[in-house]
Amino acid sequence: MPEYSFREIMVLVAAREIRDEDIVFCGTGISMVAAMAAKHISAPHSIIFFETGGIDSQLLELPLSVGDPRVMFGTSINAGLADSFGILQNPFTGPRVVGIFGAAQIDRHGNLNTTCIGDYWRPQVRFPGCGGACDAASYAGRSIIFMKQEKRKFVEKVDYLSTPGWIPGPGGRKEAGLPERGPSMVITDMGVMRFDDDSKHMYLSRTYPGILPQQVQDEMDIEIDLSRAVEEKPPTEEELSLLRERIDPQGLII
Amino acid sequence: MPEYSFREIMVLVAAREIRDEDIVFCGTGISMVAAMAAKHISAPHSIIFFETGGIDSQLLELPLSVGDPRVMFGTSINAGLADSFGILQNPFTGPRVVGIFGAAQIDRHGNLNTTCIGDYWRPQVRFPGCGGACDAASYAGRSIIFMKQEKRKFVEKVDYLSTPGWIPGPGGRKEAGLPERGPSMVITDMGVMRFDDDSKHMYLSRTYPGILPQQVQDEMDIEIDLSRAVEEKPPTEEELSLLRERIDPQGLII
Amino acid sequence: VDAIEVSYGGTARFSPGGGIRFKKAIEGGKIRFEDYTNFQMTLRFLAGAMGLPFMPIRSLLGTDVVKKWGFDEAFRKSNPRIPEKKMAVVENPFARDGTDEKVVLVPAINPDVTLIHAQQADRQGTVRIKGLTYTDAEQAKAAKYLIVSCEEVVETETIRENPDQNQIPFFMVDAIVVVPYGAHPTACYGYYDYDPYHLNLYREMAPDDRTFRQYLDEYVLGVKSHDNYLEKIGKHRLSEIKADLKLGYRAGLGRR
Amino acid sequence: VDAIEVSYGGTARFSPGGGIRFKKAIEGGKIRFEDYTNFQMTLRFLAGAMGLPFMPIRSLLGTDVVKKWGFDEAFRKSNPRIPEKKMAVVENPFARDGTDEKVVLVPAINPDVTLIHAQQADRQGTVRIKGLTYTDAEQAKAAKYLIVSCEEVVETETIRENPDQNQIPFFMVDAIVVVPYGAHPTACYGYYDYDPYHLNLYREMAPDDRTFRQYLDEYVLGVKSHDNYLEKIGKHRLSEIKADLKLGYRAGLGRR
Repeated sequence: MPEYSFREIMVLVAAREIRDEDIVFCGTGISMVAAMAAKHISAPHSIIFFETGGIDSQLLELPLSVGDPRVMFGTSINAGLADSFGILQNPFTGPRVVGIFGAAQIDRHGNLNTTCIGDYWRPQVRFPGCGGACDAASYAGRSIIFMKQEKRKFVEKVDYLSTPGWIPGPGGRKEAGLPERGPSMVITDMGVMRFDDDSKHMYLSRTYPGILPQQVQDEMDIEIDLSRAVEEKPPTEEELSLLRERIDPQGLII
Repeated sequence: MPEYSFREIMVLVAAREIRDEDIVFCGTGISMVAAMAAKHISAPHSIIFFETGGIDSQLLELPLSVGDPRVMFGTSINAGLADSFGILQNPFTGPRVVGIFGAAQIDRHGNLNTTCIGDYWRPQVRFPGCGGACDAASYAGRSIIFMKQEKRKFVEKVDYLSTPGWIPGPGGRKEAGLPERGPSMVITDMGVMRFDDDSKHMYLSRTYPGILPQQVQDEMDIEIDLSRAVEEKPPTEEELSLLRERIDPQGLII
Repeated sequence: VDAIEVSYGGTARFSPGGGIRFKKAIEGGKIRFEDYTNFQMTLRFLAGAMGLPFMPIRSLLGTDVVKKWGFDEAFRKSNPRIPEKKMAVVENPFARDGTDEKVVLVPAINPDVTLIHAQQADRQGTVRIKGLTYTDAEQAKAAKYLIVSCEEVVETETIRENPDQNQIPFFMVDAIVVVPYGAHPTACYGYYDYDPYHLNLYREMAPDDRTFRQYLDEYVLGVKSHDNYLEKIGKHRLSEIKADLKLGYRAGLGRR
Repeated sequence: VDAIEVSYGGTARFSPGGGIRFKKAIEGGKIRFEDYTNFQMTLRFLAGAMGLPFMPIRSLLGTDVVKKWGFDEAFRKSNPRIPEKKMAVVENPFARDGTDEKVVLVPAINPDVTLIHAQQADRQGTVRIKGLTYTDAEQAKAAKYLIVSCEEVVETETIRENPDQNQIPFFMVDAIVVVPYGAHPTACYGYYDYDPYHLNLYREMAPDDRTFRQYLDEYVLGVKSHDNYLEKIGKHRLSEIKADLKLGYRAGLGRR
């Protein structure tokens, strides 16, 4: 069984989730590695686009941010933010988009906090803010969320709701005025959560080899259903060499 | 005294009205000839732009419409309608714009009809419609209107108000929600009308050589003040050869 | 055609007073119509392309475009593609000192099908428009289905060398059709000028229903293919309007 | 800086967890701030550029961006540049069958001054941005005064050969400043990559006020001119990040 880091399995789990016809809205960091990996694994025809305006980038080298000139090479079009966000909200392309982003806090319904910990007006910790994730999560067909598995991150109520998940429970999004599309999975360094079709509550779907469901629950401040958890397939040799030799040879992100 | 057609003096009167710092919104037809003439007479630094997106066109040849590829040569930028109309409504560039357009009917306040004669839903005569003139007249710093001097065109009330002039009288535009900028002159084949600073009513400002004020009044269905009329300067040799040899050698428009 | 939303119906010098068949249909009560301004239609397509419900606009307050609605209530209700309201005049919620009050909202348009003609495209569907883009990109991205005819197909590698010159990503395009001289008798910047001879021919034949019918049979319904159409126009005329590369149009073209 | 309207404060890998001084100022209560999303700010500048009062947007309904306002009422009233309302949630007047109800309106922004860095400009002021335009054109056209620094001045004749590649007309530009490497330590597509060495240096010096002060004195306040700054960076580093023309960035650049 090949050795792998938790970041590597996180990336590969996300990559396997991306389908051939998906238009992938790529945030900064680990989500880029996942989108690039997907092109070589499950979704060669998937389209990677960045909120900055690079549409269907070839990504010869891993960009370090959505503004990195590496997102501009060999694209179908190089445009700007207005065009990229237009793709998200466009009634014909929006539903095909898969958003991939990370967050500092998440609640039971997949609502995210990328803004602050503590009081908004005088926070203990301030983060970059919504960026484009909020706009993407409002309109994408579905989204994939990367999180570190820590108690303080999986909370009953996020300190600031930056990015909408399922809004509290069934019909929540519709009532808020958003299309009824939301997060499909949460990938952490210990396992994978999904959202119940009816209650839209988070439940444990996968645990990585050698990790027990209860261990994941211990790293969460909220009680979730563990009954459906099965073991995730570990990374294969090819998948790992793809990440290490081709996508992120300098180990910039994973 | 050189021979000239009424179209030629109309064009030259408009050209003399354009100043060096003006941004000229050019409609189709005679207004293009006026804008091009102005560059050689009074306003070499004036900027000609078209609603289709050609900004500061060099116009080596006279275009026959705002969509003519001749508007695309040597421009500062070739963009699209959204950009051009942005220039009109932009708070910093809009006030510098001079709109030049024609119309089928005009009233005492310079409100124009370019849509229909008779009942809107079943008109005797149907014209192209607003085009971009309405948008331009709403926001330009001032506008120049070309009209044929005919009774049926100078009316108390236009059949359809396509393009806003001074809206009925003082404060009319402000009340309608438009900036207090409007038409500055009406140029016909017999003379030139302007608008009273206070009442915003049309009055006769100039008559062409050989034409009496009353003759102009006889070709109008509305009574206007003739007391301020003086004779317009006739075209000069250079002005006429500029039109005939350089701007419209094929006599396409004048 | 049963109903049109129009902001300018005309081809200037080649249809003095307005589009020949367009005037005839309206004056003859043969068609429903709704008037907007060029900027309104531009913004309506832009809203459709960006998935926004409407766009604000300030111009045309105080005009009949706001007051007189072409489509009646019943027609609006019966046709899902037509917005239930032509426009809405609202208060500007951000008006600071009470001056900047009224704003007009115009509804988005999402066409079922948009047809545009562009200079270049690659086999995958990326589209490059040269010169002015008019409102083509907005109309293209707002549509459910997009068909792009083009003068030339270029290699994907070539069109992706300068992607900042491309306007429409391939996944928004449903079909690319190679149609050289596809815009004839109108112009295509960088390829050919408009054809004054043919536009004048149309101008003469269109006003009378009988001769208009002849025109359609000769150049539209009666032609087997686009090539057949170009044969009718004739090599000589096509070369007469060929554009000078640097200018994008045919210098000195006889246009009376 | 007294107050900021922000949608993303960070430089990714070179400021993990968010912009270093940005975090410090907010966590230290040293600055007023208002949070929007990237798309909202894009649309706010687009509205400003087009002279529109606001722009509609559908995203962020149901989030704290709508509910929690950073600037208080008094501050909004006192500063004419700040809109009196952060945003307004309204009913969509064109909602057909009662589903598509709420829409958020965000107010236009017209900056007093906008500074952008572009690849090329001519002496008259026409600006050409290569690669992505981000929201530069919107921010530029929305401003009362616009200052454009550029890598190169090109002849007017050259820049006007392909005007469909220019974004900003000269009469909207108040000043052109030629500043090669003007975006350093960030990248300028087609000219040079970002400088990982310098970004890491900043990342180490910025967190502590004392070393941040040293950084400012050394590279910002203490330099006599931009050339003086480039001398400090050094020829070697500048050539290390020089972009490959075809790629627009420096292939294989060591970026750890």
